[in-house]
Amino acid sequence: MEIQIAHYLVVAGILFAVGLTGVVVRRNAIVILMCLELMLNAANLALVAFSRVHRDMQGQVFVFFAITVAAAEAAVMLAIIIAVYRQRQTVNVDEMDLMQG
Amino acid sequence: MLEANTVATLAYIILFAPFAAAALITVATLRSKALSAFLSVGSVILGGVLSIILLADQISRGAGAEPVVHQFTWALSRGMAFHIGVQVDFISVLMSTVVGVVGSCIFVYALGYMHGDEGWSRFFAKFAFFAFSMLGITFSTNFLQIFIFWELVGVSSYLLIGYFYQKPSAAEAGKKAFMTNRIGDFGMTIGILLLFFAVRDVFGEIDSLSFETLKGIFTNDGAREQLFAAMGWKAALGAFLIFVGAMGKSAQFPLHVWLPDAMEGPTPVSALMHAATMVAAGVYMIVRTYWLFAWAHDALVAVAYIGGFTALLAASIAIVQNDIKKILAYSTLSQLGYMVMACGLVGAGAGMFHLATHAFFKALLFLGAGSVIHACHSNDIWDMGGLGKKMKQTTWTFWAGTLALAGIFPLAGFWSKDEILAVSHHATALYIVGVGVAFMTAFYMGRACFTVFHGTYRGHGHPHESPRVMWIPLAVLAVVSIFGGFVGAPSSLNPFGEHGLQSFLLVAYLKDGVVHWPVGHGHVEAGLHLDVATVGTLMALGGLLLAWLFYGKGVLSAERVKQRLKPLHTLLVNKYYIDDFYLWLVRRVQQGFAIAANWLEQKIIIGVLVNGIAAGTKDAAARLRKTASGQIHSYVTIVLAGVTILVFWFVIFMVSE
Amino acid sequence: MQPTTLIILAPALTVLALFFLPANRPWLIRWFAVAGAFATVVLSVTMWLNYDKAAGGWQFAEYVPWVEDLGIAWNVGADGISIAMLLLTSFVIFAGALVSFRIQDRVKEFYILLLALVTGVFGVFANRDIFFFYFSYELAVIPMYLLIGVWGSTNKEYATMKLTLYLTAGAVVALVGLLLMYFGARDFYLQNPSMLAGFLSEHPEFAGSKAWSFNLVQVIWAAQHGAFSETFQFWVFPLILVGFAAIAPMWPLHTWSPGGHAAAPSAASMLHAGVLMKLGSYGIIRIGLTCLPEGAVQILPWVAALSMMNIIYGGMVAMAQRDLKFIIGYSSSSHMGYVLLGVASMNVIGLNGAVFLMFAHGIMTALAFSLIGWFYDQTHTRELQDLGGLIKQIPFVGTAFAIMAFASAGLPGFANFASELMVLFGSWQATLPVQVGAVTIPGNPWFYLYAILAVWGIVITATYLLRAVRWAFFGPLNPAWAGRVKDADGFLWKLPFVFLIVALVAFGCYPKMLVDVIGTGVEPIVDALTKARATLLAGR
Amino acid sequence: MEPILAAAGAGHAVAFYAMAALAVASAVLMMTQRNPVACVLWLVVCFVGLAGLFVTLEAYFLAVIQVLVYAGAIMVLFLFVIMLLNLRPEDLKAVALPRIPLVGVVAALLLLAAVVTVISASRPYFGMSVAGILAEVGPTKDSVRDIGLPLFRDWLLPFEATSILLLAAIVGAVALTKRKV
Repeated sequence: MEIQIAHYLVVAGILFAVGLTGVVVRRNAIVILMCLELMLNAANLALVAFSRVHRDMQGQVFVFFAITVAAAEAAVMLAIIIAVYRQRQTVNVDEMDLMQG
Repeated sequence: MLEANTVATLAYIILFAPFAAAALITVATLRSKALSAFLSVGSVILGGVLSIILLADQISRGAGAEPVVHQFTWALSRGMAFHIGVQVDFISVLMSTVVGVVGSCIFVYALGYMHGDEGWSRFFAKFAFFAFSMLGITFSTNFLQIFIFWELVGVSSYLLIGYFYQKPSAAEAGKKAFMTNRIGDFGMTIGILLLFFAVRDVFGEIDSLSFETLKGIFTNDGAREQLFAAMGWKAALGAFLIFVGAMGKSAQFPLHVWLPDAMEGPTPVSALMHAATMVAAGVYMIVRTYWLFAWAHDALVAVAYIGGFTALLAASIAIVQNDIKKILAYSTLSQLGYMVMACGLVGAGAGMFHLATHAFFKALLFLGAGSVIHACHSNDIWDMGGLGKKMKQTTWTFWAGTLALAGIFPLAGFWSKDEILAVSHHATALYIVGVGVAFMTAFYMGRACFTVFHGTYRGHGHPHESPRVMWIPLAVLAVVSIFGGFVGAPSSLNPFGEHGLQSFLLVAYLKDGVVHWPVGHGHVEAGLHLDVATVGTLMALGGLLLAWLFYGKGVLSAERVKQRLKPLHTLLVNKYYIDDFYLWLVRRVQQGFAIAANWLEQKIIIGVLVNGIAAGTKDAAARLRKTASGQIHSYVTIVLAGVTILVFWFVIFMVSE
Repeated sequence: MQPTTLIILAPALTVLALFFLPANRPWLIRWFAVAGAFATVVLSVTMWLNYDKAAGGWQFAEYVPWVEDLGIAWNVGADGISIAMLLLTSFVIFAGALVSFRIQDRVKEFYILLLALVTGVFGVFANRDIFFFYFSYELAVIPMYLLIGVWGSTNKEYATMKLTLYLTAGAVVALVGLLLMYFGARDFYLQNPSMLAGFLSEHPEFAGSKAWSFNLVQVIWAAQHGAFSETFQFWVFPLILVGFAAIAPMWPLHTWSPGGHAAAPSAASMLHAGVLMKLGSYGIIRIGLTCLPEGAVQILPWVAALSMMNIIYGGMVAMAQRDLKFIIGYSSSSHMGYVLLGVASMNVIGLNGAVFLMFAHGIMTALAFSLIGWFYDQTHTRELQDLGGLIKQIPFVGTAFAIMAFASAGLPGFANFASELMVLFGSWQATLPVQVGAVTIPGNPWFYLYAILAVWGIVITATYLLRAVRWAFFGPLNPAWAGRVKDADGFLWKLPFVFLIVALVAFGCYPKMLVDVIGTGVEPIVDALTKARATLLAGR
Repeated sequence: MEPILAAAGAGHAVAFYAMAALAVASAVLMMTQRNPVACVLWLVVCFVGLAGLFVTLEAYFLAVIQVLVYAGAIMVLFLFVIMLLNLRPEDLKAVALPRIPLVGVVAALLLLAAVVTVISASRPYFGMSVAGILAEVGPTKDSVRDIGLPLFRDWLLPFEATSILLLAAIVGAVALTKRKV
């Protein structure tokens, strides 16, 4: 059976959904962050697949940028988590409700 | 004969002299009592003198002379102009003479009566203002003007009744008078609107408020038929509504309740306004606009019966009153009912005649009562008695007034009452009412006189005759009351010609003096009607005799009659419970509506709607606030749900493409 | 420079000057403010006397383009209706400035706000530019918020919030309508260049004007030449109506007004009830009736029905009040019902009466609030049962109050009587058919009912006003006030009251001198309405 | 360089399924693990699987980057942070689902369904054989050059901007974690 672009996209979709579910379900801020990373990567996979469809490298360049941004984002996010942890002694997002209206 | 311009100028002077006096007193001379009194009294005496000159001029012009009309535009809208001015003809001059002469007497009397009152200047300013308003009605050229001064009379009445403003009963009485008049004016306004636009609808943009214009239409058979065909039943309604205004001012049932209460004002006020002039305004207006009533038959019938009913009602209440001013007040009501009844029976001339004579002797009676009250410091006739010896001038003048009112030959009341009974002769029911009222009038007046002036003094202190400034006006009025009626006598000596005053009055309101009425033909010869006169005089004498038997000689006991007719007595003392009914209407029904409206406003409109919207916004905000839990999960989930919906919308859109 | 510009500038410049006056010299500030107010009286009286009644239309006009890309200009002028309103405003502010001499707290700020408010009001009444019209309207609302919020009493926070919310919400609704008209007119001129040329040839004073313009004259011209379809008008007129009716105030949008009156300091109450409320009815007449006649004639019969709620219901509610300011407040809402009825009658006399009543009621109610303020400042109560017999203690104020009550109750001799009478005549005339060419517009029989109810409303008014006079001023003097309440003594204190009474009486005794001027402004509007009715009728 | 899989035919399919299964399975495990350290490790496995998928698309450079940067660097950072925080056992127990998880899960599944629908609706477009495309493109000679040329020619400015972004991130991270400023 021949593998189609669609297969890759479905896999990307599944990974994205899994990451999303994790973001919604998990309470540990670090794990949520990891799930976010997974979602980003799912998008990356789709981008690479599209780049193949278009026979163009631009998609891959974009993935490159995405990875860079993800790295920066992870660093900042982790720093925030550390700062929050210092304040509240927890990484449980349920207890981070300072923004409550 | 005077020039038309001179006549108009004189009328303006008569009209505005009291106004100028009132304004001057208010603005400048409040502090100077003498000056205030001089201005006020002088302006009215001037009016009286000029009125007599105008009256002489009218006589020289002869019956049926064209009126002198002068007016200027008061307000102007496209296609509609409102005018104000003076209309001088026999009726208006007669009325202004009555106002001027009676007014002069009363103003002079007030100089004595109000002596030492702290509000002296204020009183004379208001008094002069009243004279102005009344004269404004008198000289009105159109419905709008008469309505304007109509209202002004209402105000001055309010101010003067409530003169002793610190007395709650006086303040209430003023309010009551004003409001009752307002209800009458409510009808009058609608009547004027109805008539004004109905005439315009048929005849286009003419000045259809003007009396002369309307008179021209109503006395022209073709035009009138055309108008009535267009108006249908509204013609009678319009006339009746205008009459409702007269009901307010002339205190006809059911709007009569204010007049007895109006006695709260100082006695000169009662004499001038609530006996002689203001209450006559309603009758005057009916006469003034008689071309309308004469042809609106259904309205005329209502006028006649309302007048007759009021006469009977008031006379019966007067019998049981103990307050001397209240007796006279109910007597006034009753006499007004007479006049209105006469107008309703196509006897506008008779009504007007009675108005004039009644003004004199009723003013006389009130001033006499004032003199008595001044002496005894009480209003109750049972606190008086035997005053005949102590107050000679007051007594003989009061008796003159009483006999005139009772209609004893040859006093003034006899002549005018005779006219009224003559016109009612062909309407049997009302004729009986008229005769009965004549009897009752004589009886209650006799009762008052015998109780007050004869027997022994039952009050406190030592009553003595009033000062000259008070009794001289009484004497003047008494003389007019005794001899004034001869203007109605058919005699070649009469200044009004062989047929007396009536010949002037009849042609003044109708071209040929003949109108047709469903109950009978309304053409009444001016002069003396022997059959009616005999019956009327006998009734009056009978009434006086009965009063003498009860209260003079004392052979009959009023107490026993009272005991025997207990329920009737209670009913009369309580004035048929009409006042109580109105009180209930105002306190419970009207206030109930007001409270209901306020409840609706405060609880529903403001409470539910306005504050509800505000509270709803706040509540929604409070709820929405909770969704901002500060938790990442909820935010993510909401975003996710939104994205999902968008994606689905997109998918469905795409697939359907 | 034309007096229209000057009358807007006068209070504005006074505000500017007041900024630089030292705050610790209250008398200097007071006299300066009064001088500014008096200047407006002089200007408005000048305009009224010099208005050419034969020519009619816009006079004292001035046109200076400002933002040409949007079509905004300094475009002022006055027609008969404006003249009456300018006269009213200047009278009220003059009296208001005098009455406010009693204010002791933050005198400078008070007068600055007061005159800023009036600048806005003059800006509305004298403007022909929709942009500045709206701008001025908002300018008038904001100072009122502060005046009540800072110097007010009796639940002032609630009252001032409610007032401001109502007025701004109304203004926003009206703004939508105004913008729709602006764009509608723009499209009309863009699509028909010949029309623009036609307009400019008829009105050479607007040379250089483009298709898009906030010029009211240009918008009206477009409206007269069919720029707005019947459907457009039918939907836009309610926006204008509701937007301005909120300030008029039409039932059931009236509830801000009595509370606002009660909370405001005297001068603010005077301006609020006397002038601010007139902005609403003025807006309805000036914008709604003139630009959207075909919409107006369809909606106005309903306005007449609502006006009955104002008159009867407002009067009934007033009857149940115990607080004098609330009585006058609800009576204002009742009187404005007559204005709406006059407008809805769609004939010359009705509209003349409505505009004249706006004038008369403005002065009367200003008088009322200034008088109530006079003794409220001393007794700190307005409850009827706490007063009583006051006329003995303060004869001048008491007499003036009684005169005010008579005026309000529609007694002859006061402008209120003449105007209410004209409204009644107008209302009754609305029941008659109107012949326009071959078309006969049938009369509206509902107006019989409205007229009768309106007459009854006068009876109701008299009832509660006389009761107020009776309980507050007549009867035995409440010993609590004996010797403790001061009367208005001296020329300075009496002046504002006398001034307003004289105005009421002068125009009441001889209404022709103002009605003639008003008529020149009203007649074209009525003609447009009549034409619209005929068009709609012929179209069906 | 010989195409590794293009000619492999069935081999390509096997590689795809293997890598996809690895990625999805480890992702699910990552999501469900209680201990964050285990999560990190499973995520590393997932990234390796993704790198494998990149390889099957002949995006070799990205595959390498994926392993080096992601699996290597970023995940190590995660591990460090976890160690640094020194979480107590009770912190790790808090796995009870939050209040509105079902909505989220359902939404995620619906989203997936939508994605799949879109993909299947675009079958002519996405149904292209990967092998066919790769064959058409021809053998990849120099993957780094392929990506480097557009990167430094067309996207030079954004590329340089990322350096500033990274710098900002570093500064930010340091500033955030500093105890006292």
